[in-house]
Amino acid sequence: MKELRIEDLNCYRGSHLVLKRLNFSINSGETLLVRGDNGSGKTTLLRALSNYIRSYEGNIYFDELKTKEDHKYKNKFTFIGQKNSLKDNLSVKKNLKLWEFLYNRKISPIEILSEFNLSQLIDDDVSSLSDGQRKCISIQKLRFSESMLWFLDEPFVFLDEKNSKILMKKIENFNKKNGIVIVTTNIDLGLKFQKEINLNV
Amino acid sequence: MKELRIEDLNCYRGSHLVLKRLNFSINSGETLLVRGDNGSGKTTLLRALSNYIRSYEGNIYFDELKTKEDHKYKNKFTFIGQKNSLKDNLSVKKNLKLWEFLYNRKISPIEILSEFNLSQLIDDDVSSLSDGQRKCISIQKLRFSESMLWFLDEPFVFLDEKNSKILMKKIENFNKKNGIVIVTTNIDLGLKFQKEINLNV
Amino acid sequence: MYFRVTKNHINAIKAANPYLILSTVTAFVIGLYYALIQSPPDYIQGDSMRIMYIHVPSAWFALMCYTILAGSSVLWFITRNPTFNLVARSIAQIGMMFTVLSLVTGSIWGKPTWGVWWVWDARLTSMLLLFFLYLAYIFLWQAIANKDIASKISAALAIIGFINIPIIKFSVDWWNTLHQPPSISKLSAPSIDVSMMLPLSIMTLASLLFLITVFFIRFRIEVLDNKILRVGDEI
Amino acid sequence: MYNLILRDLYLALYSSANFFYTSSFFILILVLLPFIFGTSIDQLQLLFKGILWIGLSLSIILTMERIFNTDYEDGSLDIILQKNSSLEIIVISKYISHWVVYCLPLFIILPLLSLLFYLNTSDVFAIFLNLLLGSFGMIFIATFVSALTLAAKRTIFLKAIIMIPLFVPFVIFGSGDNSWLILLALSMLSFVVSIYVSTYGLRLYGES
Amino acid sequence: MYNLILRDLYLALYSSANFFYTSSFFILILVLLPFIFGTSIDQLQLLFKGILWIGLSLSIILTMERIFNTDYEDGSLDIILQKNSSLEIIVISKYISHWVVYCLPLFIILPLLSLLFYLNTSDVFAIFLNLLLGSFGMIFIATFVSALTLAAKRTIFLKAIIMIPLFVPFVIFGSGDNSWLILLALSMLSFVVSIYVSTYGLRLYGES
Ligand code: HEM
Ligand SMILES: Nc1ncnc2c1ncn2[C@@H]1O[C@H](COP(=O)(O)OP(=O)(O)OP(=O)(O)O)[C@@H](O)[C@H]1O
Ligand SMILES: Nc1ncnc2c1ncn2[C@@H]1O[C@H](COP(=O)(O)OP(=O)(O)OP(=O)(O)O)[C@@H](O)[C@H]1O
Ligand SMILES: [Mg+2]
Ligand SMILES: [Mg+2]
Repeated sequence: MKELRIEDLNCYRGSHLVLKRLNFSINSGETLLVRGDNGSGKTTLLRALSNYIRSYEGNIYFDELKTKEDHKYKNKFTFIGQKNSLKDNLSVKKNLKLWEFLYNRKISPIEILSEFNLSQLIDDDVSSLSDGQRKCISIQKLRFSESMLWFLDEPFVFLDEKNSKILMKKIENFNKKNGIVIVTTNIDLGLKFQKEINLNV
Repeated sequence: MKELRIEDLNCYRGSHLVLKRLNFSINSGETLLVRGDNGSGKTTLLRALSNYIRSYEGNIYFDELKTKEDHKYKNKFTFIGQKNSLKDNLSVKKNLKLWEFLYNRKISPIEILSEFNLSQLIDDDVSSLSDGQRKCISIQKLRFSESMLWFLDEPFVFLDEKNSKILMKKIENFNKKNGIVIVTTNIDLGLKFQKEINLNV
Repeated sequence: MYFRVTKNHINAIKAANPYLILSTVTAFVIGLYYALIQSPPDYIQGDSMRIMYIHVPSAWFALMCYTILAGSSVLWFITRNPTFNLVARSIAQIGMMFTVLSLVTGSIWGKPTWGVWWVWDARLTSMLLLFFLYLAYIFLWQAIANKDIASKISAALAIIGFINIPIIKFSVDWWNTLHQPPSISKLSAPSIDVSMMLPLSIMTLASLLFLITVFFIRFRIEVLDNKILRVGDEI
Repeated sequence: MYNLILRDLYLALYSSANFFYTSSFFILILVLLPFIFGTSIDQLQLLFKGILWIGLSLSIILTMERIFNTDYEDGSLDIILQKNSSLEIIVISKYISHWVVYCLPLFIILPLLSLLFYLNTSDVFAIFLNLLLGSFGMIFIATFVSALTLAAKRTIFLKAIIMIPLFVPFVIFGSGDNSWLILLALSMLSFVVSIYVSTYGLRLYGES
Repeated sequence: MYNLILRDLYLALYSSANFFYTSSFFILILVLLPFIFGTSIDQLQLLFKGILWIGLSLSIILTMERIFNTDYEDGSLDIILQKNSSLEIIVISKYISHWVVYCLPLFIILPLLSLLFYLNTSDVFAIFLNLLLGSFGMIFIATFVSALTLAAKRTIFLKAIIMIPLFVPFVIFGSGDNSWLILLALSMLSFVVSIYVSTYGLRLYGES
């Protein structure tokens, strides 16, 4: 049983205090839904959890270790944000090849694409994909790292109902394997997760 | 009473027939919701309506004129897509100034920003805004052109509940002034509009 | 705890401002009187050498400002006291101005003495590079939106750029160039006539006063812009 | 048209590409010369012209992405296409604004630079005229290549292959003497080609 | 580390024009030299070395956006930072891949070019050694400037202004004779500065 715990987190962006005395914790197998209006700091929170932002006050513990100090923490999470790490002028296949190098892990492109039924796009340029198709591929970065934490920043944006269901299924399966997921959203998706916090005051 | 009418529209993207014998029409004061899965051609449809894509088969009429041939059609519509026409490294104010030049029309920045309660961001760089804040500003391009047609490609994406309501209000007001709106979406937003089509087969 | 700028400091700076301006102007008037009217023309260079009284002080202060800039950047990295950062930023513009002044007066002087406006020798070129370093420092700070990061990064640049200063200072000794070797700033006996020494000293003092005046004005603006005063100390 | 030009100038002024940067770039390139080739005056005069041409071509190549690509990437190009009555006007205002931003600074500091490199007035005038005419032509070429590559993706190599050979005649004739007539002809030719090809590229872009 | 290097090479192979682009540009410039500067052999040999140095500096300046910026813009940099155990390793592999892509070609075509300019083997070797050591140092500098300016967007010229003064020592000693020891020292110095400053820049980037 592992726990991700945030204690009294204060986080500034520029001169502006975005996260204010935030406290919560989640356990293995749970999903936390972070709600909040535009600009309430959802993305900021996930980036702090992912160690990209390190100038926060307060503490973040995972498995009773401070994430800022734990050198192995890098391999324990995957962050999927709005930037989709795809090179527009390359084909989907070549982009997946680049990911293989980045993550140092080989996965067949077909296996990755078929999950969202995108296999026919394998030779297309990324620039010619629709927004939703790009988002689906971006989400598949999850396949490349074997982490216990998923930080998903508005992952349902651009996805249609079918693909949203596929993603929901992925999250549930991950939870069953004791994975911890944090999902942000700014609208009511009608989805039920184990825990929920709201960043609005 | 003006009418936007699509007759037997076929549209290819690459070698792939995306829109297939599409027919519909809308009248002044109405809003059409275009639904469809990822890659079903919603964006393609709006870009064809906006004359960016011109190689389609079939006809698009507005006010009984073929849009492809009507030189004045340019000034009759506004298209808001996913690209938000903002320069990341400039402040919001400077970006609005650029829009003034582009649209050849002066509107006070405060007036534009206050609609979505963003006035305090006026001097911030666009790169430091949150996704939702950027989207709100992008939507305000609607203020710059006095058109009778609004083509909105997934405008609710990234908006929180409050801002979605503001946008809905804008659409309703525009309808009341006889404006025609086409909105695309890939999920069920729970919103009610006068007309709806689905691009899935 | 480190030294903090307070409301009192700012008010003191503000109060001192008119006096500083007054003394700067006075010093310049006296200095220019000696430089242009009182002192004799040089027996080789004639009247053209009078430009020295502007050239030499501005060259010195151009180098000094960069030294302060780099020095306070180092101190800022060590102590994290934001005051040093503000000092660095306030001094940069003045330093750039002195650099431009010494380049311009130097090349005006070069025309009668060397016959050309510019020679590509080490000192002159490295002075030009100094100008670009100032420029880069100022632009870099403006180009980065997050001012916190902007300060750190431009401080790093200022420190790296400091390599240029010894190059400028010693270029005349290291390379055989056209430019005058030090004759005044040699610590032992200055090899220069007293009749020139006097106006030069006054002009140097005047330039220093000018530097201080502008520095305090800029410093005050930077402090107010950056809200580093403690709560309750706002003006 | 004025609006579009004003907008580009405003953009250039406030984003990275302003007058200062461009002129500093040229000065800096030239500053390297004496270090490399020594300070002999004859030598420097000889090099001056050639390096100006190399500098000009590079700065145009360096910045051609900005003619249409940045506007394309953030969607501003859609608005530009929609709000202007003809593609020719768009292309011409891009010529003007791009030239003003990236070439004009060179011409403003040219007198200063030629002082630094000991040139006399008549030489400077000849160089000035050649560079001026050449810069027009090179901007025309850069614009149409930029427009073409908007439409056809994955043409980076193509872009390289097209651009460089087309710049060569300008550099060769430009660094010769008394060649302003040839440069004028070349520029006019490239204007005709460019206006045609650029509008063609912009028309295709919508489809891509 | 190998992975990161391989990835950059793969990316360069399939997407980046600049490999082809810059090297062909400089071949062309060198080939054009006689046209630009006249044809006396002595003259040309003298110019050859200098132009190589200018070419090298410009091609590094021209391509430095690609060291970190493109990866930053599409979010790949996040992954790179996450998946590598230390920032030093990231920086070092960037040195290597960038050098292979943008400098190596110059050294491959160098023998051919020197044939064209009638240089003898020992001269070529001296030039080669100087250029090699200099190119290392210049890559180190470009990398740290690139890392420092990550937070500042679209600033090609700003970067040029920062970098060229730092390139000057390389160019001075590089175009002199028997100066490989100095160049070696300079490169080592810039390595130390660069590794420190680049990691600092990368660490700051997350905050911006
Ligand atoms: C653009 C051209 C010039 C530049 C950039 C320049 C730069 C400098 C610099 C940086 C210094 C300060 C050196 C130090 O403190 O050690 C200096 C001092 C001086 N310069 Fe120039 N200079 C230029 C032209 C000239 C000319 C044409 C002359 C007269 C022939 C001249 C005469 C002097 C003298 C006498 C000093 C004082 C040296 C001393 O005693 O320290 N300079 N110049
Ligand atoms: N780099 C930055 N510099 C300064 N302020 C920033 C920066 N990034 C974000 N902000 C500010 O911090 C606040 C929170 O931003 P964040 O992106 O975390 O919001 P969010 O909850 O993800 O919003 P959205 O629902 O719109 O995505 C916003 O007000 C934003 O303007
Ligand atoms: N430039 C292009 N070249 C070739 N094919 C394209 C191009 N643009 C889009 N397509 C293809 O056309 C189809 C429709 O794309 P479109 O962007 O219209 O979808 P959409 O309905 O807007 O989807 P989404 O909900 O994901 O935004 C997709 O399968 C896409 O791959
Ligand atoms: Mg967000
Ligand atoms: Mg779409």
